[in-house]
Amino acid sequence: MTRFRVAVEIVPRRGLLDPQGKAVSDALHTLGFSTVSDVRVGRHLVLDTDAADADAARAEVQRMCEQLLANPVTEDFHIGSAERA
Amino acid sequence: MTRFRVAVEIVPRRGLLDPQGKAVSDALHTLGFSTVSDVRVGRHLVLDTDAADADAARAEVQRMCEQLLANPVTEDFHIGSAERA
Amino acid sequence: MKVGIIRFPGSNCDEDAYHAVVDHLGAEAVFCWHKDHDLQGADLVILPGGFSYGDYLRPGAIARFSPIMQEVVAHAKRGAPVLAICNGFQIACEAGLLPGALLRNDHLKFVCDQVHLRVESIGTRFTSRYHVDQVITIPVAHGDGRYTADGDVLERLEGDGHVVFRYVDAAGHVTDAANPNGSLRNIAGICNSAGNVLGMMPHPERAVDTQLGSADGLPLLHSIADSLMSEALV
Amino acid sequence: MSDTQTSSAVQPRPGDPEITPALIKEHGITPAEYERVVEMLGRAPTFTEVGIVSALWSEHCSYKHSRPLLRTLPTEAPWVLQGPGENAGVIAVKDGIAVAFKVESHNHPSAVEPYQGAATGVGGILRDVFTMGARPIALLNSLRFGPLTSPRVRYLFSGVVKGIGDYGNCVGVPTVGGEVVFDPSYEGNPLVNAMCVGVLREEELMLAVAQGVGNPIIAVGARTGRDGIHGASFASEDLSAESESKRPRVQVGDPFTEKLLLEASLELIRSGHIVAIQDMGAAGLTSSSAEMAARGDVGVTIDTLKVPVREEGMTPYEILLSESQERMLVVAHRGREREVEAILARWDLEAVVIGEVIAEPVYRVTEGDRVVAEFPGTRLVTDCPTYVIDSVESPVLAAARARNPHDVPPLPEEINPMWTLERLLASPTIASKAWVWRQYDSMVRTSTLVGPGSDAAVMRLRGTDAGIALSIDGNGRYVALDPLVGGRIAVCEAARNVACAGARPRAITNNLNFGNPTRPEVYFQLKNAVAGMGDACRVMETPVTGGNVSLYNENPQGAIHPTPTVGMVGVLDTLEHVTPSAFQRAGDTIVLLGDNTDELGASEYLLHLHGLAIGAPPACDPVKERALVDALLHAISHGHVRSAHDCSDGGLAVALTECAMMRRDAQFGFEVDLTAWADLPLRALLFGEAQARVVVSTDQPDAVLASAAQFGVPAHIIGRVTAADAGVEFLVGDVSARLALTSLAHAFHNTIPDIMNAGAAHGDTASSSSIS
Ligand SMILES: Nc1ncnc2c1ncn2[C@@H]1O[C@H](COP(=O)(O)OP(=O)(O)O)[C@@H](O)[C@H]1O
Ligand SMILES: [Mg+2]
Repeated sequence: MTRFRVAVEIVPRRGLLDPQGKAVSDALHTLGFSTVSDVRVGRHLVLDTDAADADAARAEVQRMCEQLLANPVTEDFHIGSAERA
Repeated sequence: MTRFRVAVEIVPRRGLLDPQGKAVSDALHTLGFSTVSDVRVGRHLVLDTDAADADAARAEVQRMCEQLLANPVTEDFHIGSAERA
Repeated sequence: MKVGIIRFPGSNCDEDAYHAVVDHLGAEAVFCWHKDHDLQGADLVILPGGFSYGDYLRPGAIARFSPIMQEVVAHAKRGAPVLAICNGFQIACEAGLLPGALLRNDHLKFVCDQVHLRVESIGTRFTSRYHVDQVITIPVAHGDGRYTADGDVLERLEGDGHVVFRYVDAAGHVTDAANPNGSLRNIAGICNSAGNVLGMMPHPERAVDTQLGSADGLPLLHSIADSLMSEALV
Repeated sequence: MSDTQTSSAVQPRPGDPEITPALIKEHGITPAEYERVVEMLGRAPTFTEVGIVSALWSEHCSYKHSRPLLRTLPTEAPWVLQGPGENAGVIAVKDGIAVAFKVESHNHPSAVEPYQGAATGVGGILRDVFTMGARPIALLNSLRFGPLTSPRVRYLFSGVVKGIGDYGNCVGVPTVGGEVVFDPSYEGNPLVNAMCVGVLREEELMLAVAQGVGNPIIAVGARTGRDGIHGASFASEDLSAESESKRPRVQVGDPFTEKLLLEASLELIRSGHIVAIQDMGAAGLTSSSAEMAARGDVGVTIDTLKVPVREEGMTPYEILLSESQERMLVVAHRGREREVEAILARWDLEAVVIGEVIAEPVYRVTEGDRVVAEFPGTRLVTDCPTYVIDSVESPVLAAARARNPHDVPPLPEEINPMWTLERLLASPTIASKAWVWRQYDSMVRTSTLVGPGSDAAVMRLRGTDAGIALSIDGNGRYVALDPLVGGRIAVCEAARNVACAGARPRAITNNLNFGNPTRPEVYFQLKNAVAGMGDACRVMETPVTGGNVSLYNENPQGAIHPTPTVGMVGVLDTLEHVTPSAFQRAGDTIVLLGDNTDELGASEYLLHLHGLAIGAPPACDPVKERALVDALLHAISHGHVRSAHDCSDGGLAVALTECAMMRRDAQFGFEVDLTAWADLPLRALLFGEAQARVVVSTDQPDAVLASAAQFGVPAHIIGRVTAADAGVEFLVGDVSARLALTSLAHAFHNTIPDIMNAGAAHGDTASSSSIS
C-alpha cells in the first residue's frame, strides 16, 4: 500500500442559486476588480489515503464522495489526480 | 480582452486546527474507509475574469486572493491555470 | 404516547424538545443516544435541532450515518411519526426520509427571529389542531435553512398537499420579505408522501408557552398525540 | 509548604536557544523580574522556564499592574458564594439555585483575526463557567469598534459578530444581550468582551484547587497543537506592525468539540471522580497547572511527553505554552482514571494522565525522565511582582473636560430638534443592533423571557420560580473625560438596566480594557476608574465577584478610551413582574423618575453631531442611583409599572423615542410636555445624558409617584403614550416639535443594516473560516 493525496472539488450544481459566489463577486467589484464576471464557490478537500495504486485511490475517493462528501441533490464533484503523499 | 476561467484553492494553513477536516476524517473512518489518514477541508473558487492573456488573468486573481479571497492569517491559497472560458 | 428524542453529538435543542413534550404536552419522553440501536418503544421520534457533528462538511451529512438512524428510518418506514426540526430536518433530508436539501441562507447569515407561518395543510397528522390558512408565530434559528428541491419534486409536494408550512407576513401573504432564508416558494416545512415524517426549519418546541412569546407550536404536538390516540383506538 | 530551593537536576534541553538579555526582553520579562527569577531558582532559568515565567508573569495571568487596585473593590455579600480568584464568581439566587458568571476579553486576537478571535473568546468564557460545575445558560458581549465608515472596521465588526454567533449558536447557549459602541478611539484596537452566565445547584459548586498527593493530573479534550503559543504575553503588548508577524499565534475554535467538552465536564463534575478542573486558557497547560497547584498549595509534576499532541516534534516549551482551544486540566481521585476516561470516551474525547500531585513542594515539568523546568513551591504564582505606578492625569484630557459644551455652536439644522433627534437615532452607537443579534440564537434552551433589544435580558431558572436579569455596560468616553465618574456610571447604568427589567442588582463582573499601564496617564485612568466602580458597587450592594483585565490596548496612533465594562446580574424573586422597556399600551401615562439637568458634556450628541469628545461627563451620585433603583423596584413589584427604560446615550428624547419604536411589531407614539424644564438649554434637556433617570409608562401614575416619594426620588408626569400614527410630540414652553414615527423608526432600525449591506460581502466571504 502507498499513501496517496487526492484532491476533490465539490461545487454547487449549475442552476442553483450560489449566494456565496454572488457575494464574492459583489465584493470584488466593490474593491475595483471590475473584470470579474462570475464566481462560483465550492469546497476543496484534500484526502490522504492508502491504496495499491493511484487508480485505486481515486476509486476509493469516488466512493467517499458518493456516500458522504457530496450531496447528490445539490452538488457535483470532481476528483483530481492522486499524487504520492 | 479575453474571458478566462481561473480556479483557486484555499486551504487552512498547516498547523492550524481544521475542525472540519477532523470531523470528515472521523466520519469516513466510521463509514469504514479505514485507509484515510488525513483530511483538510478548504474552499474552491472558480472565477471568470477578462484579461489580456492567461498570465494577466492569474496575476489579477492573485491580487484578489491577497486582498479578499483568502484570509492571510489562517489560509494558504493556490491558483490553478487560467483557461479560456 | 411516548416520545423518543434523538441525541446526536452536537444536538442542542434536545432538552427544549423534552420540556415541550413533558412539561407542556404532558406526555412521556426519553432520550435516545446516537450510538445505540434502541428507540425505547417510542411512538413519536423527534430529530431535534442543534449542530450535529458541528454541521461540519454539510448540516446533517454525518449524523445520518449514526447507528440510531437505522432505527429511525425503520420506524419511519413502518409509518410511525417522525418530527424533524431544524437540524433534524437537515438530517432527515440527508437520510432520504424527506426530499430536497437545505442550503446556506441566501443572505449568508444565521437568522434568529420570530416568524409567521401559514398552515398550508390541516390534513396531516401534525396539523389537525390548526385551521386552514391559520397564521402562527414560531421562531427560527438557523444558518442553513434555504429549502431547495428539483422542480418536479416541488410540484409533487404542492400537488399532494405536502407543503405543510410556508413563511408569510403577519397578514398571511407570501412575500420575499417574510422569507428568512430564501427557501423556494417560501417553504418552511414539508412532509413525506406517506404523511408520517414532518420536517420544518422553525422551532415549534420553542413556542409552547406564552411567557416565551408564543404557544403556537403546542397544537402541533397535540395533533400528533391525537393521531396516535386514534391509531391506538383502531 | 516551605519554599525550598529546587534541585539542580534541571538541565537545558539540547537545541534550546541560549538565554540572552535579548531573549529575556522578547519574552516581556524586565531585567528586575529576571533577577527575581534567578534569585527564586538559585540559578539561571532554562529556555522552558523563561517561557513559563513569561506567560505566568504576563499582565494577563498575573495582574501585576492591576492587582493592588483590584484589591480595593468590594467582594462580599451574604449571597456571594464565590468571589474573585476562581474561574468565575458565584452568587446564590433562590431555593439552592446559584449562578456563576464572568466576563473576559479577547481584544488582541480579534484585532488580528476577528472571526476566530471572537469565537475563541466565547469558547474561553464558556469553559470558565462550566468548570465551576455550572451549566451555561446565557452569553452576552460588549464590543467596541472604530467608525463604520472604514472598510476595515466593517470587516472587523462583521467578523467578530459572526465569530460570536457561530460559536455560541453551535454550542447551544443563547446570546441574550450586549452592547456595541463605535468611536474613533477604538479604530486600531477593537474591544471584544464576552460574558457567560451558568446555573448550578449550590452543592455542585466545583473549584479549581489541586489536592491530594498521588492524585493524577489528566489532560482532557482536544489535542495540543502549535496554535496560539504565547497568546497571554501577546495580549499584554501594544499592537504594532510587529503583531502582524505574530499571526501564526492565532487560535482556531471548534465549537462542536466545546459542546462535547461541556457535556462531558458537567458529567465528570457530577460523577464525584474528580477533585478539581480548570480550563487550559491563556498560557494553556502552564497556567492551569501552576494555578491549580498554587490554590491548593501542593506540588505537581507534569510530563510533556504524555500530553496528546496534534503535531509531531513539539518541544516542552511549545506544549506548555500552546493555547490550543477546547482543552481542560483535571485532577482526579487516585484510582478513578478508568472512570474518567470512560466518561470522556462516551463523548468521543480523550483523557490522558499527564502528571500527578506530589508531596514535594515544587512545580516540576519533565520530558520523559529529563527535568526541563522546576520552580520552588508555589512561588511561580505567588512571587510575581506587583507594580504601583505614579499617576498623572493627561493634560489633554483634563483640558477637554474643562471645555464648556454649551459654547459649541449648534448646526443650523438644529433649529429643528426633530432633525437632531433623527440624526442621533441614526448614530450607529444608538441605532438598533438587531443586525447583530439576529445572528445570535437568543432563544435556545427556552429560558429567555426577555432577549436582546430591551434594557436587560431576563432568564428564567428551571427548578425555581426566580429569574435573573443581565446587562453589560460601559462608556469609555465618560471614563476618558473623568475616570472616577465614568467608573461609577458604568456600574450605575448596569444597575439601572437590570432594575428596569424588574430585578434587584446583586453582583458584577468586570473587564478593564485600558492602554499601557506603565504610562502614568493610563495608570491614572485605571486607578480612578476602579475607585469609581468601587464607590458605586458599595452603595449599590453589588460586590465584584470576578473579572478580567486587558491592558496595552494601544497602537502607534494612541490608546483606546479607558473602557471598563460591567456585567451585572440582578435577581427577580418571582417572574410575576418582568418588565419590558418598550411602551405597551396607548393611553398610559409617562412618568420620568429622576431629574433633568443642563448637563451636555461627553454626550453622544456632541460626538455624533459635532465630532467632539469634550466637557465633563454627567455627574453620578451612587446614593441617588440606589434610591432610583429602590423606587423603581418598589413600583414594579407592586405591579404599577407597564414599561421602564433608562436614559443613557442620546438622553431623554432618544430614550422616549426608543420606548415608542424599539419593537418593530408593536409601535406607539407619545406626547410629552417638558415645560417644567423650559429654563434649561433645550439641547441639554433633550439630548444631555444626565444620570439617574428612567422613563416609565403606567396606568397608575399616582402609585408610581408615591413609590418615588417614598425613596426621595424626584418624579414627574411628563406625558402619555399615543397610537403610532400620532407620531412623537415634544412641548417645551413655546417650543413645539413633532414628527411622524416612521422616519424616526427608519433611522433607528435601518442605519446599521444599510451600512453593512452596502459594503457587506467582505465579511461574508473572506473572514469566516466556516464557509462550507
Ligand atoms: N453585541 C450585542 N449582542 C447582543 N445584544 C446586543 C448587542 N448590542 C446591543 N444589544 C442589545 O441591544 C439593546 C440595546 O443596547 P444598548 O443601546 O447598549 O442598551 P442600553 O443603553 O439600555 O444599555 C440591548 O437589549 C442589548 O442587549
Ligand atoms: Mg438601558
